[in-house]
Amino acid sequence: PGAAQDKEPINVAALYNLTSGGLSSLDAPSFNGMKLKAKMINDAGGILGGRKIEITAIDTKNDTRETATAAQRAVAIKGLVAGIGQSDSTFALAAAPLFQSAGIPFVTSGATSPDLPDMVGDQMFLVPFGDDVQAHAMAEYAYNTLGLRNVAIWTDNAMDYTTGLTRYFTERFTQLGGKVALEDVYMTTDQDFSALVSRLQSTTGVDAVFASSGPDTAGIIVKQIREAGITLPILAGDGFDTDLVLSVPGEALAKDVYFTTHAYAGIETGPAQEFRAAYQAEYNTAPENAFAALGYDAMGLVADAITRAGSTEPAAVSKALAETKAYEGVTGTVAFPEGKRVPNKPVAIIKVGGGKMNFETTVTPKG
Amino acid sequence: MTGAYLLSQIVNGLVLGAMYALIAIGFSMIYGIVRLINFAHGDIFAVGAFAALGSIAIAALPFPLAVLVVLLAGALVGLLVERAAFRPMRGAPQVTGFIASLAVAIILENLAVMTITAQPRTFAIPAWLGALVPLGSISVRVVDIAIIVLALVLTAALVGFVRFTRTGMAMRATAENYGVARLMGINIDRMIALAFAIGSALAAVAGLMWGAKYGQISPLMGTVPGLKAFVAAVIGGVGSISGAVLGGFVLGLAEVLFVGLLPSEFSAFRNAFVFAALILVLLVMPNGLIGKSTETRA
Amino acid sequence: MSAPAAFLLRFALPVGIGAALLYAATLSLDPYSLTILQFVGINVILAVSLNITNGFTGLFSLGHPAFMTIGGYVTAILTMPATRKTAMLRDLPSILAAHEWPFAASLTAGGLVAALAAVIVGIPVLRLRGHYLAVATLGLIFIVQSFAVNLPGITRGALGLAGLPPVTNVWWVYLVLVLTLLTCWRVKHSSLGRTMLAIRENELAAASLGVKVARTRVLSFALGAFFAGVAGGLWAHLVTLIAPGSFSILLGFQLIVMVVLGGTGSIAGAAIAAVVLTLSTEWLRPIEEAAGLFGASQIIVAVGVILVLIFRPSGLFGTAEPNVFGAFARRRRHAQSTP
Amino acid sequence: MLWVDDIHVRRGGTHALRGASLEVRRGEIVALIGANGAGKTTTLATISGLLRPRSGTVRFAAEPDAAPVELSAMKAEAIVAAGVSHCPEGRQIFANLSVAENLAIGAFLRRDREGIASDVADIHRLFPILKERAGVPGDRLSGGEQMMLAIGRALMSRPKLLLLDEPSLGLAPRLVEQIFDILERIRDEGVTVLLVEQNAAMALDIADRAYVLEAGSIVLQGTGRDLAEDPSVRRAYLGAA
Amino acid sequence: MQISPAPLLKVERLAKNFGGVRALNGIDFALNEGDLVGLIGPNGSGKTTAFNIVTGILKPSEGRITFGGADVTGNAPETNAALGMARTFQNIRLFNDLPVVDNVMVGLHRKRGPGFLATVLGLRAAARAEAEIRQRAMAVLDILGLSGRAAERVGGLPYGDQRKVEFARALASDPRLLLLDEPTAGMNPYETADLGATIARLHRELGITILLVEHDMKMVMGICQRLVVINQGNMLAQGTPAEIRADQRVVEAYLGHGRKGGRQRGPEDVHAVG
Ligand SMILES: Nc1ncnc2c1ncn2[C@@H]1O[C@H](COP(=O)(O)OP(=O)(O)OP(=O)(O)O)[C@@H](O)[C@H]1O
Ligand SMILES: Nc1ncnc2c1ncn2[C@@H]1O[C@H](COP(=O)(O)OP(=O)(O)OP(=O)(O)O)[C@@H](O)[C@H]1O
Ligand SMILES: [Mg+2]
Ligand SMILES: [Mg+2]
Repeated sequence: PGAAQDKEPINVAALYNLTSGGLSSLDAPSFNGMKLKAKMINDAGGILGGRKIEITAIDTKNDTRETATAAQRAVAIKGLVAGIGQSDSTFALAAAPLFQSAGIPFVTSGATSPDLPDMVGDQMFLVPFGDDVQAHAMAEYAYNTLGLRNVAIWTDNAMDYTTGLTRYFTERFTQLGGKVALEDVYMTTDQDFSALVSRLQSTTGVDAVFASSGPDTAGIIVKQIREAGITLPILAGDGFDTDLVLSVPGEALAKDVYFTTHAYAGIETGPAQEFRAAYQAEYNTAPENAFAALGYDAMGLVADAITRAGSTEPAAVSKALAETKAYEGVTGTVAFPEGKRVPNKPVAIIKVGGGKMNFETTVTPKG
Repeated sequence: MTGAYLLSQIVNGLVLGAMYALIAIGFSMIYGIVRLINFAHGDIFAVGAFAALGSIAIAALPFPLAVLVVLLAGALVGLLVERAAFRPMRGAPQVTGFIASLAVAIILENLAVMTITAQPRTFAIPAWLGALVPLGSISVRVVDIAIIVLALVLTAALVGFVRFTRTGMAMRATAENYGVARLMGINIDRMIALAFAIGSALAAVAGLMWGAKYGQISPLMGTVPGLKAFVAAVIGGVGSISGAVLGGFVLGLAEVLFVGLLPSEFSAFRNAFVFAALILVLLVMPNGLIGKSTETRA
Repeated sequence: MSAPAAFLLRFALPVGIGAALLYAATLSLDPYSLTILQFVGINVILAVSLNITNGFTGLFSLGHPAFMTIGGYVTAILTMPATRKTAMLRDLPSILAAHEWPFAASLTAGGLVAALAAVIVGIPVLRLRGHYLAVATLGLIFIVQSFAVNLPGITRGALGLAGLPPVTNVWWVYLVLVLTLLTCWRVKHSSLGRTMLAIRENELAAASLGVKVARTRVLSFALGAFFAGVAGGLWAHLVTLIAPGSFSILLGFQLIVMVVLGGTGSIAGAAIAAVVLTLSTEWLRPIEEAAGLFGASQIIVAVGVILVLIFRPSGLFGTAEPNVFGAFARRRRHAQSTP
Repeated sequence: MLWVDDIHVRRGGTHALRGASLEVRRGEIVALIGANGAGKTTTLATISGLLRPRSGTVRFAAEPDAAPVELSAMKAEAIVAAGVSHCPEGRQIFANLSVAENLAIGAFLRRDREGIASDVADIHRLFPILKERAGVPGDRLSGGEQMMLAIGRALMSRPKLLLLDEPSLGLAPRLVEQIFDILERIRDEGVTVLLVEQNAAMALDIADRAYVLEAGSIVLQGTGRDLAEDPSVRRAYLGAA
Repeated sequence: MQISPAPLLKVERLAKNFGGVRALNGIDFALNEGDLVGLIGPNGSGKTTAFNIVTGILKPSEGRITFGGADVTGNAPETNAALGMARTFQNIRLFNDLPVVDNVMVGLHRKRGPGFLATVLGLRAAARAEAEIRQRAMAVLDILGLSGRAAERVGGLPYGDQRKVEFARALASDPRLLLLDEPTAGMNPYETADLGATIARLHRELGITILLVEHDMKMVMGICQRLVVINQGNMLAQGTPAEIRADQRVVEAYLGHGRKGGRQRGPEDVHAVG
């Protein structure tokens, strides 16, 4: 191959729900993060000797059928190296099998069901930790560090992410000897939690609330619980990693909230800070939620694998991905344990208070 | 279950119901005159919320002035939409307008997503609106009271307007038969535009109140409340303003009480229960709670 | 014309030509275009069958997605390999869990269960009229979705059933499509269809002529639901996944748009609108992707819909069928009435 | 005061009026008769602005010395304001407005409260049932009662020119007589009337002049009496053998 | 009253309240097989209401209706239609978007329409039944002189023709009892006389029992054997046309004395005008 061919772009597909409501408030930041990383790589001269990354983005419109056809279009792109996208397992499952049968790796930036690789096959990779990891981490932190014994759990039943989170949290928390005193559910589109709040208020013997929620309802939940005068600690997963948790309830009410997230929140230095600054500069807004960072890392991880593979052959890239041992991402160091394609990543625990997100501690799962 | 618990659930239901009612009044207003199920209503509601955000948070207008801006913004968008999408197909079958309103909704939503993204935003309100007012064994926020009062006052005002003023009567005549209304000397274009302006302004105010209550707004926030308002309007009896309000309260109460009074395992079935109950209501009263019997003379 | 010759001309010949075209398509199209071809077919099935309920009988039903969900889940559960069923779906009755059904039987079962649901729901609910019915059928979508979300032992909850066997192909889709069109065409151009239209136009007068209004309404609702159920099954095995949110209210709206755009009551209109809308949405994608303006394609389609309605407020064809077909039908009628 | 000149009107696929012309003079009752589908209703609807002619003109002068205005360029509501009131075919009562409101809406463009009140009282005297049923929704009235309401409503705008489309439709014989008496009275009070009637005999009897419309054009005209004696009219419209 | 052992339609003490309005206040009449009876009365006297109750569209407040010996009080309209009642409506109710002939065909579906399965499977029997229905509908349209407009959309027809289509539609269903509510409203005297003659002929030739509401006295008196007069929901009189014409109460309440000093109006005295 001549020099001209060497400069051919590297094709990566992005499959995100960008319109039609639903997950677009998660997917759009993720997509922005991904684009940002690609731009930064390209501005720095590209990879594989100056080849630029070219993203073909397809809007999957919050529709599993659109996702499936988008995947078909994506895998048909000539020279496609990998696909990136989706923040919920259901959608990842609509796309990934088509990449699997085409033999092209699919890296999900936001879907966190640890079973995904088993369900899809060897081309399926996760950038975030599995829900089991963060839910276990929170369960342990709640039981051991905070000394909580009885929790109420609120679950968004409309997403696989949140139902999974609840499952794993309950599993671990009860294993440790804790009790679930109350289980309540809602749907992503709900805005009014007054009925759940009243029930929580009238349930005795609850030490804390575990809110298994996505970013859209995170701030509202905190606001409504606190407005009712309930001071119980609120626990959550990375769905709470959004500014809304601070700004919607306001400084006075946003306190005693703990959530697990990727190891960048609350860190004011290093790649995390660099990412935040770049994001702010590019989009004129702070990263909206954790998914922005995850999209950024998904792109970075793929680029890293391509570099290590030294090739744009999907099979080689896939192999390199599987062998990732220490990719330094914004959301922590990604390492895939042998034969697993869910990364071993540290879980950060953040405490909200005083109008800020305060980094508490990091838990690294035993992989 | 304590009395306070039941009372607080009822208050919750009333406040939620008042929100639905606020949205549903405008919906019913437009339906009543134009026989149009305006699915873009929920999006105008969102427009109102963002107009409020702009005028309170960005332009730092005092609250009453912000309300005025929101009213105007809503009316303006309503007029624009009426002019562009509905007036050209006047006289077409009802369902045509319904489809057009869906198209308008899609346009507004996608424009919003393209320009300001689908991200939820924080909606901060003046502190006095968030203050607590004790009410027997429980306490309620000023904003909640404001919402209920606003819903009731607006209903009374609108019902009075439609029922007792000359313009209101002309609007009702227009609703029935454009041709004959014109034969009475009524400028039906003006009546329809007026209905859109009022209905949309009300939706916009509802958006403001929604933001004030929940503290968070997003361009797509109107979809579900819009749908619920449609349901509320129908439960009450389509086209009836007081029916819309009643329907809103019934819907809000039903929703909260279902979740609140049944064991929590059932709260996942919230929407299913609410809809099943509403279907039951409709089966008993096929024309809604205040709906006129459609038994026509043969 | 002799009977076999007439049959050849009316039925066998077009089907033969269609089959040949499809065969050519399977050979020449890439997988993506083939999939789109199938979704076009499924949307035509949906729009045309919704047209029975909404177009012929004038029932304002938004419930198609509910019946698709029912049909889709039933079909998916039946076709799943028995081993996966027992492992994944704990609450499934053992008779269902033990067997793996052939696709055709599963599709039919899906359709029948959907139709049965329509009958059960329809008998009380179809007493409602107009928007009241719209709300009730809207509620049906929520209710069915609630069950899909909250019966994880049968449906696997929000995650849905993934990894279904990819058995749907062009042949299945277009076989069902032909059956749907044939049924709708026959119904419309029959006494039954005429009573449906009569109910739509003036219920009281129809009742006074002895038309069994309630029964005919339920029948048309169930007929529409049957095809919706079958289409749901085809859909699920094309995407190889079905989740509670797969068939949303939005889809219900899109289908109504197709029916209205085609002309309420016009079979060909609904079919053409379904084809055009599905394809135009797909064709506009590259434009928005190139521009990075996601949502632009939907805006363009929506503006197009408004423009069509401004210039043709009763849809493309009204209740009538376009001329090619119309002339055809008239000729037949003539042939029959002048023996 | 009204000049309809060579108008062509299409309705749906039908060429309903093909060059119809007629004239109404101040203070007259003019009858327009014709078979089903001849275009009588179409003629009235074109005058009142509900339909637009393809070609031809409709001119109207409210006052004797005023310059005629071109009605076919005006909106229906402006035509009412100019003094033309149209009582449409098939009654067309506002079903959800009460009987009283149906009357009130007829006076929509008027502002003189007392005048309106006294006109309502007059109409109640003409049709007492409308007073009895004042609060009832319009569609609850019987067919004949609705006709009375429609006529009353048309009168409420105090028109200079009243267009009536089959006012005797569905009325009991006694009431038909009453309606025709009322028409004469209205005329004597200075309202000009253009009357479309199937009851040709009575129409021709009270009409000062009359036109016969056939297939969209005027085929005969003359005084009411002349036409009533015309053999072809008698055969076709009066049911005489 | 002529009492035969079993009248086809018998209405006893029929009453109806609409909220505060008592539209019918206990009326009684009966029709024998083969009768042609006129039901007349001032506007608002309750004629249409009586029709609506007999056919099942409204439920009576009081009273009893028997049809063919069976009690049909409160039946649904489709049940009564199946028993052989057919009607026309005072405010025309046609299937506006359908062609004229299809309007008439709907009336034939109940008796002759093929079943659902036969239709969907495209059985030959279904096609035959369709053709037969169409032929019959055309035949009925022919009687009323409408076969030329059979393919037109009925909503675009002039008022008078729409009335005829309604009549044809009711007639096509082979009714035992035909209830006509002002079938000639909107027709000119010539057309009215024509339709009257048609009704009389159909009655004579087919022996259909007919109950006719009509304000055109010339026609009613000309073709009816017997008249029932109601006034403000009450029975006023019953009898032959001659008896009714002579009944002073009927003249007072309904017929009137003629305009301008008793000059009788109507087609027959056009001469007098000249
Ligand atoms: N809405 C319509 N659509 C299509 N054609 C129409 C429509 N209304 C009327 N026509 C046609 O226009 C022609 C004139 O109708 P018009 O109603 O003016 O007649 P008319 O003289 O008033 O008859 P009638 O005595 O029955 O009221 C008729 O041929 C009729 O079929
Ligand atoms: N649904 C209803 N609600 C209230 N009042 C009604 C209703 N239907 C009829 N009425 C009243 O009942 C009385 C009888 O009405 P009906 O229509 O039977 O009269 P009719 O004899 O047919 O008169 P017409 O000859 O004018 O058609 C009228 O006074 C009418 O106002
Ligand atoms: Mg006419
Ligand atoms: Mg009547």
